[in-house]
Amino acid sequence: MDAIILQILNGLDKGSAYALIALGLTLIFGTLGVVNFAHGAIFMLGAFTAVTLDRLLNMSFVTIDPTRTNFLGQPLEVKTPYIVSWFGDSIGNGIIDWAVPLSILFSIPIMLFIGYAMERGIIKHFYHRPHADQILVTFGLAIVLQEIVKAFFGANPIPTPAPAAFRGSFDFGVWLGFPANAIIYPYWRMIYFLFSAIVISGVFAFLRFTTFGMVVRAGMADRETVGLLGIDIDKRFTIMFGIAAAVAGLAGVMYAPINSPNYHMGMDFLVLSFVVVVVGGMGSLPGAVLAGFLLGVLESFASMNEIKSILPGIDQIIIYLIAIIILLTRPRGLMGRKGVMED
Amino acid sequence: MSKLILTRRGLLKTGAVAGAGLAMPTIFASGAAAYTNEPKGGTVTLGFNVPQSGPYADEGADELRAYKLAVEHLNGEGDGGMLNTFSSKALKGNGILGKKVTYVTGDTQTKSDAARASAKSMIEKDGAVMITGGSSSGVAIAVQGLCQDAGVIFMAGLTHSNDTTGKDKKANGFRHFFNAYMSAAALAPVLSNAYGKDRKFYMLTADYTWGWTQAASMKAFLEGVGWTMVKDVRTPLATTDFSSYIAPVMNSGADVLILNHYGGNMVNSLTNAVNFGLRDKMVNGKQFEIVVPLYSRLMAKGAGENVKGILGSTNWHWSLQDEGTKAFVKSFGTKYGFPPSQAAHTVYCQTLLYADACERAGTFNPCGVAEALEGFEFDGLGNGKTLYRADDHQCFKDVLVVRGKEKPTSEFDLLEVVEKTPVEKVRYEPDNPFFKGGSLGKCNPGA
Amino acid sequence: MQLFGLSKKDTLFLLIVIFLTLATPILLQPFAEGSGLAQFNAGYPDLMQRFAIYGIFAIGFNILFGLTGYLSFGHAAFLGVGSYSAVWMFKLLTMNVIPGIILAVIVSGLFALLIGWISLRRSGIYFSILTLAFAQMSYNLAYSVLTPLTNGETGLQIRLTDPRLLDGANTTGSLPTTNLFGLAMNDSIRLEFFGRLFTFNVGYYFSAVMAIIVFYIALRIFRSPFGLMLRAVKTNQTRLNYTGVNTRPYTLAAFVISGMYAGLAGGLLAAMDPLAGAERMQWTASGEVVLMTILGGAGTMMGPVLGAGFIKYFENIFSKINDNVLHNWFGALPDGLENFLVDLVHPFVGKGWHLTLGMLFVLVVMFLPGGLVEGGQRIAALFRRKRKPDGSGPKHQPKQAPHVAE
Amino acid sequence: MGILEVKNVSKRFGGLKALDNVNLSIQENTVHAIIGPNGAGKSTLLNCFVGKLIPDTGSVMFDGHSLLGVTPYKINQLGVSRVFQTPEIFAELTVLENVMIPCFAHRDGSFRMHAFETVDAEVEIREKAEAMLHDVNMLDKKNEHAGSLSRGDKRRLEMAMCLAQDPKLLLLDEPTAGMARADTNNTIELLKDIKKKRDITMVIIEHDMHVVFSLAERITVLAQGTPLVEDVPEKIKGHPKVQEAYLGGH
Repeated sequence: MDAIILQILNGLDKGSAYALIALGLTLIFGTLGVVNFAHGAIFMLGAFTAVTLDRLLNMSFVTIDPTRTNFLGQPLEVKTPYIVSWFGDSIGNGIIDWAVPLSILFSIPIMLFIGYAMERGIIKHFYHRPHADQILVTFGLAIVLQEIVKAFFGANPIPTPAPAAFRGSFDFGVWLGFPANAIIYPYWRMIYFLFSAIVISGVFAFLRFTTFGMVVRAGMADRETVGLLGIDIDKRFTIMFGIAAAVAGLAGVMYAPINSPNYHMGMDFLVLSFVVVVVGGMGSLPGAVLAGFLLGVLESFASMNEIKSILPGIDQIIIYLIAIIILLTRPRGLMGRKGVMED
Repeated sequence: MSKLILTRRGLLKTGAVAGAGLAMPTIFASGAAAYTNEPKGGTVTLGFNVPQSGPYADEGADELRAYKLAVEHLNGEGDGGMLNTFSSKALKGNGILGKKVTYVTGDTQTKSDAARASAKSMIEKDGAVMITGGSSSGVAIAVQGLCQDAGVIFMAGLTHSNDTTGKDKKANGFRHFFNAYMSAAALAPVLSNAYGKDRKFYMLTADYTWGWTQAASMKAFLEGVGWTMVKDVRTPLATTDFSSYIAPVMNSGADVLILNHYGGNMVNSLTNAVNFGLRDKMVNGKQFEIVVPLYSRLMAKGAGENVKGILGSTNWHWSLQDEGTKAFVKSFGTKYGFPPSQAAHTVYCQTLLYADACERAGTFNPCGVAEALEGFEFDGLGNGKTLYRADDHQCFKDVLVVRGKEKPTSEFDLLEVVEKTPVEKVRYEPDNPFFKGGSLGKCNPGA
Repeated sequence: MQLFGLSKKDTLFLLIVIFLTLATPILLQPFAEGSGLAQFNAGYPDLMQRFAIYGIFAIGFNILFGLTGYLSFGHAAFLGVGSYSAVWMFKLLTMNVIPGIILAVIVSGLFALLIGWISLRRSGIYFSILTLAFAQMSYNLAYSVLTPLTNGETGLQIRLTDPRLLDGANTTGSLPTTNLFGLAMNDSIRLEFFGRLFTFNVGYYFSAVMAIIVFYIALRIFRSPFGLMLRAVKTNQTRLNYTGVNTRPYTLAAFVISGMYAGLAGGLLAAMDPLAGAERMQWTASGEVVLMTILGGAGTMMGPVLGAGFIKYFENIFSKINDNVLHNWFGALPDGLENFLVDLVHPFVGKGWHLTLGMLFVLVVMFLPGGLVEGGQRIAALFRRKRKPDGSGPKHQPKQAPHVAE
Repeated sequence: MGILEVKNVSKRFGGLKALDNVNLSIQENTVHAIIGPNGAGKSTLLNCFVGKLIPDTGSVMFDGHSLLGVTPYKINQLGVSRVFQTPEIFAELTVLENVMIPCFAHRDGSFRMHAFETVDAEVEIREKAEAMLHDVNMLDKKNEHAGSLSRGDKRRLEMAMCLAQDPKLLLLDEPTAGMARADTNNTIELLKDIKKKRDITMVIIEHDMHVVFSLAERITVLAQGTPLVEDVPEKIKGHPKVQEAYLGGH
C-alpha cells in the first residue's frame, strides 16, 4: 500500500513536468497549428535561466590568498561573490541560495521575449507551410539553441540546488498513519507539483475568464471566422507563443534542482512531450494535462519491482505501449478535437 | 605520372572457389604497404576519436586536450610531461621513430555507428595508423572490433566494462583504464571496513551491458565480504528522473544503495537519491549510505554537493603525489588552467605507451607494436608499477578508492583518495568467469 | 531514346544518375592530396558507401512520405531490423552478403507489414506518433531486454566462434570479411592521378549498383498508376474513397515498400561493416531520414538523395575539422589575422558541426521551400534565363508543390 | 421496384431526430430531386446512401444490394457516384490526372498493385479521360493544376470524374451552391446533356428551385426528417403542404 502511494506521488510529480511541457506544446499546436520541435529546447533554456542567474549572483572578484596554494602549487586565488561582499556573509549567501526561486521572476520576461522573438523571427513564416517544413525549421532551431548553450555552459550537467530550506524530505507516511520512513518525499518535488498545479490552473483561468483568452479559444476553434470579425488574431497568437514558451521555461526553471540541467535535456523530453500531447488529443488543453499525469503515474507503476518481475523491461516501453493502446482505442487520443492535424 | 597502388585487405575464404573469376582486383599482387597505412613520409598520423557531441562531450573535450599535450610532448615541445618520469626511456622527443606526430580528430557522438564511421574515415581517408579515445564501453568495443578488421592498433580511452578486455577482447586492442571487476574488488573491503560487515545493499543498475557487468562484479565481491543483496533493479538508459526507482529503497530493508550508473544517469540518480533524504536516515540501526562504484570527477561536478562523503573508485586522480602525476598535472594545468580528469590521464598514457611501443619495436606495424606492449611493465605514469598483461591486453595497476570531499577548496577539488588498493588485490586470472568467452585472435596488420 | 519502359526525359535522367553514381569516387575527390582543401574530399569508401546507403533509405522513405504524405517517425526501426537480420545471417550461414541482404529485406518487410497494418488505422500526427512509439519500443528493448538477440549496447558483431554453416571452417584466426562470392567488400583499387588519390571500392560499387536498381524501381513507382493513386491519397483521401478506391491497401503497400527499402539499407550497412547497433533504431535516426527527405525536397526523385548526402557529409567531414586544420588553412596569413579567423570559424566546425547543420536547416527551409532541389532548379533557371534573353525563360507560375520529375 | 429503395430509415444524433421513418423509392433513369428547408435531413439522407452514415433503423437497397454498413468505396464500386457541395477534387494533380484516377478505379477495382506499369502507357485510360473532359468542355485545361481552377470548373471537373466511372446512380449535393446565375445555367445544361447521352439515375439535393424545376422528373419534399409529399414537379409547385413547410407553419 505504501509502495503504491509512493508511486502515485512519483507519478504525479513526473506527470506535472510532462503536463507543463505538453501544455505549452499544445498551446502552440492547438492555437498556431505549428509542430514545434524546439519546444524541448525552450524547456532547456528555462532551466538554464536558473543556471545563469546562479552564475550572475556568483559573480566574484578575486583575491590572492598567499597562505594557501592551488593544484599547481601557486598561491590560491580566492573568489568572493560581489553580493556577499555587499550584503555580508549571511544575507549574500542567502540570496545566492535562493537563486532558483528568484529565477522564476527572472525567467518569465526572458522566456516571453524568447517566445516572442522566435515567433516573429521564424515561426510566423511557417503557418501556411506543410508540417514537414515546420518540423525541419524548428528542429534546426532546437539544434542551434542547444549548441549555443553547449558553447557557453559545456555538455556536463550543472548542479543547481534548491534553497537549503527545501532540501531534504518530508515523512508523508507518519502523517497518514504509516510507520516512520514508509513514505518519504522530497520537499522540492512537492513544491514542483504545487507549482505546476498553480501554473496549469493559471493558464486555464486566463483562457477561460479573460477576453483575450476567449478570443484565443475562439481562434483555436475557427481561425478564419475570428479573423473576419476584424480581430487581429495573429497578434494574440504571437502572445500565446510567448506564454507557451514561458510555461515551458518555468517548467525548466523549477526542474533544475530535481535534475542538474544539461544542454540536451530538451531532446530527452521532446519525444515524450509529443507523445503526451498526442495521447491527450490534438488541440485539447485538458487532454494534454490529463495525459501528462496519466503517463507519469503509469510510468511510475511500471517501474515497481513487483510489476517488473512479471513483465521484464516493461518500464522501458510503458509510455509507448500506453500511447499505442490509447490511440488505437480512441482515434483522437483522450480528448482530441476532430480534424486537427489529421491530415 | 600516375601510379597504381593496390591494397588487398581482408582475407577471402569462402570465395576461393566461387569467386575466382569474379574477383578481379584480387588477381593482382598484394600492395606495396606491409601493413595498413604504413607511414611513408616524415610524419605519422594518429586518430583521436572522442565524443564531441552528446552527453559525454566535456569528457571528450578533456581527452582531446590531453591528446594534444601528448603530441606536443612526443614532438619535443612543451615541458615533456610524463615523458620525464616514464620508466621506459625509448622516446626521445623527436616524434615516433623519427617521424613527427600529427593527428586527426573525430566525433563518436557516443554511438557505435557514428564512432565506427569516424574511425573508418580516419583510417581510409587520413591514413591514421592508430585509433584511440572514447568515453563508453559500447563505443570502445565497436571501434576495437573495427580496428582489428582494418589492421590498426586501438588504444581504448575511458571504458570500464569487463567485456572490453573480456569476451570482446581483440589482439589489436589495448586498455589502460581499469574495469568493473577491479572497482568491485577494490571497493568491497573498503566498504566493509567503513560501513561494517553486516550490511544489506540495494542496487540500481543501468540496463545495458556495462551496467550488468558492474552489478555482477559488485554483487560477487560484496557478498564475498558478507553483505547481502536485497535487490538489483535495472533502470532504462533513457531514464532522467529516478524517483520511482529510489522511492522503494527506503522500505526494502536495505541500508546501502549502490548506483551502477555512469554519466548523466549517475548525476541524476545520485541527485535524486540525496534529495529523497536517503543519507539522513537510519535503517536497521545504521546510517544509510550510498555508493557510486565508478566515479568521474567531471560527472561528480554535475552532481554538486550531493557527492559529499560518497565512496567510489576511480582510475586516477590529480591529487596523487607521485612524480608522474605531479609532472602531468603541472604540464596540463599550466597549459589549460585546470587539472586533468581521469579520462585525460588515461588517454595521455595510452598515447605515450603506444609511441613507446613503436620505438621499442622499431616499427609501426600493429603486430610489432602489439608484441612490444604485451607483457610490458612500466612505472612513472601516475599509477605506480603497471603491467600490460599479454593474455588480455588489460593494464594491471593499483586502484583508487575515493570519497566525495566534505570541504572542497576549489571547484576541482571534489574527491579525496581514501585508499590505494594494491594491484595484487584486484588481479584476476584471464579465465575468470567474469571475463571468459572471447579470445584475442591473431594480430592483424591489415594490408 | 527510351529504355527500361521510361519516357525519354526519365531515361536521360536515369542515365545521368547512373553516371554520377559510378563516377562518385572521382567526383568527390576534387582537391589534391596534401592541399589544405583536401579536408573537404569525401571520396573514401566508408563515406561513399554511406551516401549510397542512406540515399536508398531516403528514396524509400520518400515513396511513403513524398507520395502519400504519411509522415512515419519510426522508419529507423526497419533499418535496424534489416541490420540485425543481415548480421545474424553472417553469423549463422555465410559471409556472402546476398543471403543476408535478402533476409534483411524480407524481415523488415514483414515488420513493416505488422506496424503499418496497425499504424495506418490513424492518419496525420496520430499515425506519426504510432510509428514513433513502435520504433522507440524496438530501440529500448533492443538496447536492454533483447540483448541475447541484439547484443545490446555493444551491438551485434560477428565472432570467430560463429557457426557460418556454408563457409567451412575458419583456420586463419582472424574474422572473415563480408563478400560477394569471394569479392571482399573492403577490397579497393587505389589510383593516383594528378596528385589526387581515387579509391574504387568493391563495397561502394555494390551499394551503388543496389542504389541504382532501387532508384530505378522508385522511378517506375512514381510514374505508375499505383504512384498516381498514392499521390491522390496525399491530396484528397475523401474523394478517393468516393471514387471506389480502397486507400488502406495502397498506403500499406507504400509503407511496406518503403520499409523494405529501409531494410535493404540496413542490410547494406551491415554488409559494409558487420555490426548492428541499437542506436540505428533510435528516434533520432528516424528523425534523420525525415530531415534528409524534407531538406532535399520531399516528393522529388533526387531530393532525398541530396538531403542524405548533405547531412552525412556534414557529419563526417565538418566534424573532423579541428583547430589544427584551421591553423593550417590560415597559416599563410599574419598571426593576428590567422588567430582571428581561426576563432571565428572555430565554433562552427569540429565539435560545432551540429550548430552549422542546424543553421543550414533553418536557412534552407526558410529560403528554399522546396528543399535543395528547388535550389538546383533556381540555379538551372538562372542559366536558362541567361541563354534566352528574349524573356521566354521560366514563367511566373503560381506556387505549387515541387514537381515529381527532377 | 426502384433502383434505390429506402425503407423505414431513421437516424438520431443524440437527442435530435435527423431522419424519421423515411421511405423513398427512386426509379431507374429518372432525375429525382429532394428538397426541403434547412435541417430537414437532406444531407443526412444522402450520407446514408454513400456509406458515410449508417441509419439506426431501416434499410437502404441499391440495385438489389443492401448499403447498410458498406464502406464508401464499395458502394461506389456498385455504381454510386457523388458530387459534393464543395467540389472534392485532387487539388495537387493535373486536371487530366484527376479524371484518370476514376477511370483506373472503374477498370481495376478498389485496389490493384500496378506499380510497375506506367501511366503514360495507359492509352485507353487517357483517351477515356480526355473524352470525359471533352464532354464537360474542359479538354483545353487538361494540363492545369486542379487546385487553380475556378469554382465552376472544379464543379465540372468533379462531374467528369464521377461520369468517368459510368455510374448507375449519380448523387448531387447542391451542385450549384454558391454559383453565379450564368454558371448555374451552364450546370443545368450540362446535367441535361448528360442525362440525354446516357442511361443514368440522378438524385439531386438542391435549394435553388430554378434548378430543381428545370431538371427534376420527380420531387420529394423532406421536412423535419420525414418525406411530406412525393410527386411530379407540376404538382409540387402548388402543394399546400410544401408551402407550409417552406413558409413555416410553426
